[in-house]
Amino acid sequence: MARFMTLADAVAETVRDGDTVAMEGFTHLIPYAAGHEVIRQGRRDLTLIRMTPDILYDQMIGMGCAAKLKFSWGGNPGVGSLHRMRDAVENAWPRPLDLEEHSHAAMANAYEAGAANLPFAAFRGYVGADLPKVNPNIRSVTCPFTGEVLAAVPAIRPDVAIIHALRADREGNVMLEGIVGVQKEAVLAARRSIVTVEEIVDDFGPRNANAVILPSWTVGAIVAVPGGAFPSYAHGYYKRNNAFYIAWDPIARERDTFLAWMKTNVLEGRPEDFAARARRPAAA
Amino acid sequence: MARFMTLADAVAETVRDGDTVAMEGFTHLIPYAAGHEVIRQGRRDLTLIRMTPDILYDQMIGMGCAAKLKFSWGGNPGVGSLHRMRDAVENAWPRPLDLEEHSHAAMANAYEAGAANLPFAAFRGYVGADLPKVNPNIRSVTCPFTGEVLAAVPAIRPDVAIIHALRADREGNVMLEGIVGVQKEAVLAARRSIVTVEEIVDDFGPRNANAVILPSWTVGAIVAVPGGAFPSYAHGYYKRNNAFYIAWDPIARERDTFLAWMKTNVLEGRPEDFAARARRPAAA
Amino acid sequence: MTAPIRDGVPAFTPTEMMTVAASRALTSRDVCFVGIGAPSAACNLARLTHAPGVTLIYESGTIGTRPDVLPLSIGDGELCDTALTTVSVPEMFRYWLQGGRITVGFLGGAQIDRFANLNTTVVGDYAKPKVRLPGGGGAPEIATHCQEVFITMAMGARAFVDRLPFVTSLGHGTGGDDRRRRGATTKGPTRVITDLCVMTPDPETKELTVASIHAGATRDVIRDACGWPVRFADVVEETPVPSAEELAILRDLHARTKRAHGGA
Amino acid sequence: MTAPIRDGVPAFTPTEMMTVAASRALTSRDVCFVGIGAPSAACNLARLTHAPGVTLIYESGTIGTRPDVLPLSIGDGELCDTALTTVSVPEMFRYWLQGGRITVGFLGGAQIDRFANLNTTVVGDYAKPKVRLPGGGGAPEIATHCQEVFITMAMGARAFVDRLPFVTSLGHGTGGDDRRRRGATTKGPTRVITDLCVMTPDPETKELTVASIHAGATRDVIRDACGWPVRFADVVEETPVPSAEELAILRDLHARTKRAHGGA
Repeated sequence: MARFMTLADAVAETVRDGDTVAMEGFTHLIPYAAGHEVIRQGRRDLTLIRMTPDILYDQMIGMGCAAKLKFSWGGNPGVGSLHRMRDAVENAWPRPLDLEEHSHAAMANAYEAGAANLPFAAFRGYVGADLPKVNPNIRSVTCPFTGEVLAAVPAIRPDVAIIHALRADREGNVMLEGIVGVQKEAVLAARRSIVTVEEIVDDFGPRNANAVILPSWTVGAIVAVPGGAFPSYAHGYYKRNNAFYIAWDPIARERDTFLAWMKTNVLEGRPEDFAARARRPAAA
Repeated sequence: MARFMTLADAVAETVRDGDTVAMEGFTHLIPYAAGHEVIRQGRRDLTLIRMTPDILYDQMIGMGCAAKLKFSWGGNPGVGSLHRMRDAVENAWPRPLDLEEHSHAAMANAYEAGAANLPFAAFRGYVGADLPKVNPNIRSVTCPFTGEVLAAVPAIRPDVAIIHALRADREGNVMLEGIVGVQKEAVLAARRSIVTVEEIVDDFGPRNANAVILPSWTVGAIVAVPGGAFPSYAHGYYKRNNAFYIAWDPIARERDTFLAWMKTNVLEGRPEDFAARARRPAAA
Repeated sequence: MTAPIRDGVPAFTPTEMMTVAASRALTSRDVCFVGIGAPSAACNLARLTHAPGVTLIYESGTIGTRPDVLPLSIGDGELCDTALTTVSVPEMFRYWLQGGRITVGFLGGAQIDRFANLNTTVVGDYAKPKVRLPGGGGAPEIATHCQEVFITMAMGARAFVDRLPFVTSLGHGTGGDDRRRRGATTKGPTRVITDLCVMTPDPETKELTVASIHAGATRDVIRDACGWPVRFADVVEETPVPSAEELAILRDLHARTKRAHGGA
Repeated sequence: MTAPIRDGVPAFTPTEMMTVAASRALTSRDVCFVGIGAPSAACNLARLTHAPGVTLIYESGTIGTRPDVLPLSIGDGELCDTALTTVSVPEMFRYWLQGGRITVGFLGGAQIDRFANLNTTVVGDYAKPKVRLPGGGGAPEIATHCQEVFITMAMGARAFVDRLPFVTSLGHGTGGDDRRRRGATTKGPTRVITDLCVMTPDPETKELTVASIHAGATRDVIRDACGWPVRFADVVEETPVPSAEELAILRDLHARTKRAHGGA
């Protein structure tokens, strides 16, 4: 059941050391503010799950929050590598990082299965690919009608899902729109959840009959964090700051520039800082 | 690829004797006008698929179009039995009717699997129920990770899907809204399709980013039939005519009253009649 | 509040008593999957009286719906127009029902046995039925995925039967721990609300047992309306009669509904 | 229309030639699943020139998108704002990609072998990689579900390799009918468009063979940029140079994109 909280309280109550945590967002609505709070609170040994780990997970991995990453594409989209993720995988810095690697199709199906309370997802996948050779969590099932053999992966059922949405109403119902990714599935599949939103409104008002809404009884903590998806974006609120994604590459390339940036912008930062960041023009 | 046609041409080109035909609509947007055209054209030996066969399928069964029915709930909602369906099952009139019976969960999952090009759907279902004893198309699969045994049903891949939607644009894209049921899945799962719509518009105009839309390259024939869902309803156009559903019960109870009604209202009717029917107040 | 009395007889019908008793089983915290017919009236009465926060879900995909009139079917436009949101039917059965998010499934049925198994499929042999009923619809999975199940149906010896010809949806199976042995992890039917009484399963045997009797009904009337030798709890309560407010709201609801459906 | 000539040299870069050649592979009838980077520029150039009816789909869920500027990622808001509709990512991979509705998958990659298998996962050993690449993302299933696959990437001996350390997505496997024997029912890669030439698989062996050479490139330059002893078709064409219109539209697109992204 939804409760309105501060971000600090929500993370303190919801995320524990060693948890499996899915912070989703497919380019759109990435929960940066919430992720920074997890970093500030010093969580350790997390298993991070995300289809497209990008800068936020680069930051969390570089700060030593994660013991394992379950993912399907880990890069800075359109820019290049995640240098902190690479440093962890290639050099075990600041600590070793186990990988459980899938394809997007597998991860999307696994979230869907988690939301549907199924133990596994069956799909047509991985034909001729090498990932099944290195990932024991890719198996197969046989169709009991046709005899066809399909790929199978375990359902994703995280301890915690964290997402950023557009709006919540006073009852704690949450609305998403635009590129909705797997966020609804992540929340429905998780035991606990935190949803940050751009704003809390009295009423959603007139809307499409089939709007993507998570009812209040399906979410945990709700926190209003305007701009909380920066440098990602929020449909109808602010655009993706592509310049930041490009600027991240040199920052993350070296350990010392990374740590200095994190100290100033995250460790000494506050959720309230995000509103101003998101308001800046994309080129700033 | 969508083509704009007359209803007579669309049915003549798309529906063949012996086809497996899914005419979907979960109370909302039931394709009555198209179904009546199938009756007028005298199609035979059809395997009809539908989660909730209601009056339309009662009419098709009573007119002898169907050899088999695959379904999960066959009644006149809130009113009672489908007398023509019962007469076919209990007395083989006007011809015997084979049944393949499932639960809603099984049918919904089977459509979803069909749209996803999977051979079967796995779900948690039929626990302690007798249907698996009488339906050999209910089998099981074992989770390759947990060993749990789940129910399995074959995917639904009809020869033809027929639905009624709200609007099409000039490019042949189709929009639905409200209770969308399994219509999108039915069209995506089918080899061929007919979509009747309330109106054809120049442009959908501003809309929810996640509106339920079938792109033109996923549909077959498109036919404008205003009122084509009567006595079912079209969200934003006209309401369900509950009085008609209640009135159907005595019409369908006896073979002669049924046949007389069908002669006047269907065999001698035209798609153009639906607009006036839907405009009548619900109590008329 | 007590019920209005007319000539010494409570001024309500057995069906009204059944609907009110069923509505009282719900709370504002419940997320309820609503079957059509008697369950729908009871669930909406609860929402309009003591349980304004109850979340009503219909299998057509409507979530958090607040209809002003009762739907004739589970997919009337009224349900969608007043819902928080409406999802596709596959999503409804996958994420919401199978997802384990529903606290109460509210079912009716054509026939029930002493272990609250339900039949809505056939009377007679499945292949050669005497009466072909509509079938299970959502019931087989509602019966096993919801945290608990309430059943409401009018009593009668053809409905409350010694042996079901067909088990459409699982109640307590053959009793005892049979339900769990078959793989169901939820509670199953926890009460059966009829027009004569309320029954609850015996904690051990799971056989339905009369827990309270409605005003105007008697043990003999209940025995005659039941196809098996019905048991009564050690202490049988009298069902609290409908309040004037409950009756007024229920009657308003039915009157609005009748006007809206324009028939019957 | 011919290309602008400056000092006797065609006034376009090899990357522009690659993008234009790739764009020409698409038609207005195609439904194209667009990978990010080089494929995205080529697909949008096609849409803005000879294939206005092409349907572009990005794995973020955007269907029929018509971006005015190129996205930096596969989920930029521009893609959603200009799309016919946007679906969830599970639906994208289930109904649309696995559903078999895509005619062309347009991929790039870090490494490719002579049978058009792609690697975007690791250089070196998987457990102890020399270089950890981003991974497969949508590619493993794009490679097998789309009716055919176009690949576009710049040539170089570290990219066009004799042996892949890791097969992220299947091309023609070990050649011949290996792809079909592994269970893929679609055509797989039917052309590879580079900055020097266009390669197509040999009908029998499925080994990539140079079919046309871009203006300014030579057989020797191509040999030096390829990690295997590259074969040339019996008749090798000269790739038609970009038209002035194609170049103008492509450069406008890149200029708009650069302004919009506000950096680099």
